[in-house]
Amino acid sequence: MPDLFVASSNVTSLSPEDRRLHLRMLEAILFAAAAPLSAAELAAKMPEGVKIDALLHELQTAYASRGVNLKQAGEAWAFRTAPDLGFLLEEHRQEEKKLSRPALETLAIIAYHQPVTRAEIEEVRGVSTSKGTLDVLLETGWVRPKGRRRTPGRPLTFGTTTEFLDHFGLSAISDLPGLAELKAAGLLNATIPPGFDAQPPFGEPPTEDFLDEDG
Amino acid sequence: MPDLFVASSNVTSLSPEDRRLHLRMLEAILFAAAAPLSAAELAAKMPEGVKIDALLHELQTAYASRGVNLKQAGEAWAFRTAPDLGFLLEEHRQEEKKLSRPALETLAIIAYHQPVTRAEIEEVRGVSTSKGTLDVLLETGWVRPKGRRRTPGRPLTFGTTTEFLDHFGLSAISDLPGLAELKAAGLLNATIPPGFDAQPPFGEPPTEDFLDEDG
Amino acid sequence: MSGKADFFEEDAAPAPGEDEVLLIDVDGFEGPLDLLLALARNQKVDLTKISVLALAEQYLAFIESVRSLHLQVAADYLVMAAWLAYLKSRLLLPDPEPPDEPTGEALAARLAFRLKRLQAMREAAAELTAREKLGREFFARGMPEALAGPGTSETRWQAGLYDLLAAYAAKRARHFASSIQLKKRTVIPLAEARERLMRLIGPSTAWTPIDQYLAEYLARPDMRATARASALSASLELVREGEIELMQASTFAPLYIRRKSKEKASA
Repeated sequence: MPDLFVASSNVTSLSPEDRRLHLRMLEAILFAAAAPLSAAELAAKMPEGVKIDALLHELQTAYASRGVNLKQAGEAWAFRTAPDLGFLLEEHRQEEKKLSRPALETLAIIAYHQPVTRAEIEEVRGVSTSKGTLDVLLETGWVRPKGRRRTPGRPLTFGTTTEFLDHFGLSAISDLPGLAELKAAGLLNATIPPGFDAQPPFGEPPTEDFLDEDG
Repeated sequence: MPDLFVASSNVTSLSPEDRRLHLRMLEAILFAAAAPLSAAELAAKMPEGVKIDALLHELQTAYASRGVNLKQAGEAWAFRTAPDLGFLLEEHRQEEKKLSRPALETLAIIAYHQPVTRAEIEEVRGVSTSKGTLDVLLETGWVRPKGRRRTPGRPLTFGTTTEFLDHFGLSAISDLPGLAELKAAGLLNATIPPGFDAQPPFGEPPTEDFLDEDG
Repeated sequence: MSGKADFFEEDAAPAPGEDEVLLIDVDGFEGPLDLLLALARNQKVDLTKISVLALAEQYLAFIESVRSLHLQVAADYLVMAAWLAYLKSRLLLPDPEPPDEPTGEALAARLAFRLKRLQAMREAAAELTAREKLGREFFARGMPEALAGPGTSETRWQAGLYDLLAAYAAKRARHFASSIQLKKRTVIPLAEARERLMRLIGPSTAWTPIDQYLAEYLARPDMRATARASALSASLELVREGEIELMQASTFAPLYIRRKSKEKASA
């Protein structure tokens, strides 16, 4: 049976194309793997009769001086960042958190109605905004105090930052679709009462003192 | 053992060690990230003054024939497994986002005509956009607002994102299949281009008096 | 046409099968341009060689056949039909040309251009879907490692533009819903209608159109529907109780009402 011969043949007896293909295959499997894989698991994904250990060691040597190394931990193999480049990585993984619904709503209202005071946000949201929600938004770096309204109590107003535009892939705040555009895009399922502007109220002259950004 | 990474060194103003370190760093950063990173984001993580584009292209060449390739998606870059090895990775296959025919058609119009307004999309399709078309496309993250047209009403325009390019394996919008031909045929124009041959309206076979062209 | 064809109905229509398919698909078309494109493809020729005139005729015939079946045809299909009829006349009777208007040929070329453009986008969409795609044919790193960010914050916040827009839209929608001033609808309660009807009819046992008793309400558009509805419900109730009688000659004919005579009621 030919299989027996393949199994007994050593790596060098394969054509260079086959060896190259096997290396490529191994590379792709290890790259896409969600967890380190043992030699046996890898062999099961490769063509039958492949000398997995020889291939793994060849790949390990090829990557030894690169920014990414092929590491063996116990029985399992995985690509990892070279240890001397560890400074590029987070020491402890940053926690990825989804913005809560109230935070998302508040952020959207700030984006659409900026500069806007907390009382005005609450008026649109219809519920009081907890201090935590605004704190989270300030922590994201997407929202910052913009100034004080020249009304009794001189309330603080909020607006969005450049990081906000970067994160949401907008070139300007005016890229946000207006109410009529939200409706046309199928995002707003309500009749817009007459008197509500088709476009969001951008570019209104500020009637407030701006905070000193450097201060 | 053959060096699998035969990088041609065109960038020789730096010491070979520095250049090698920069390549390793770039490799490590790009390997670590799952999502494409823009050249600017990459540059921010690299030592100052590094020629990021030259390094990226060098890395791309080094990986071109490997099981893992460095792919460009607009401004952004990411390592992706070679498409011909997809058969090995079926276990990782994600459920495809099934788009309706109108949504797909709208996506194609946005991709080929961008930046394009909703009214222009409707003009091409000959129907008004129904719910579940633009909103669904925005939800996929493949489409985003791209600024406002400087025409009356300042309508919002739409365009495609880095995720779109990444998903469809396009290095740039100019890579869209048939884009150049469609452009040359005037089929991406909003209006009928001059010289677009009037169709024989009476159902005659097209007149073939090519001789006239020289006259 | 040969005389023989007149005797055989199945020969009269050249391709009945195709028409049937189109009829069944009428709901499947996405607007008049889509229908035109389908008809153009049925010409079984390259789109560059379509005859706009033939196409216009096919479209008009198709819409006519759909209408003859008393099927609802959406307005934009009819608008296109009207435009194509106009185009047809412009193509067949090129003189005299109305000044300041594009020629029939130019209009036809414009239509052909739009069809070609739509077809090109259909093909582009198909080519896009046929591509090798992320997560299908090629893949990202399975074990990404977290990169050191510029900040030192513990959390990386996740939010997409779609979520942001959807949140805002939902909030505004609820706001609109709560701020809508519902016009107070005047509704005549059944009890009131009944009492009123009995009072108006009085002792009269003569057949009288019910509308006559409602004249006061029928003059007011906002009251018309509720007055009729309440009066009808009340009258049905009164009939059941043997107080009154109703008569209608035919569907939609005036409804006549009278008090049931006491002798009959007691009989």
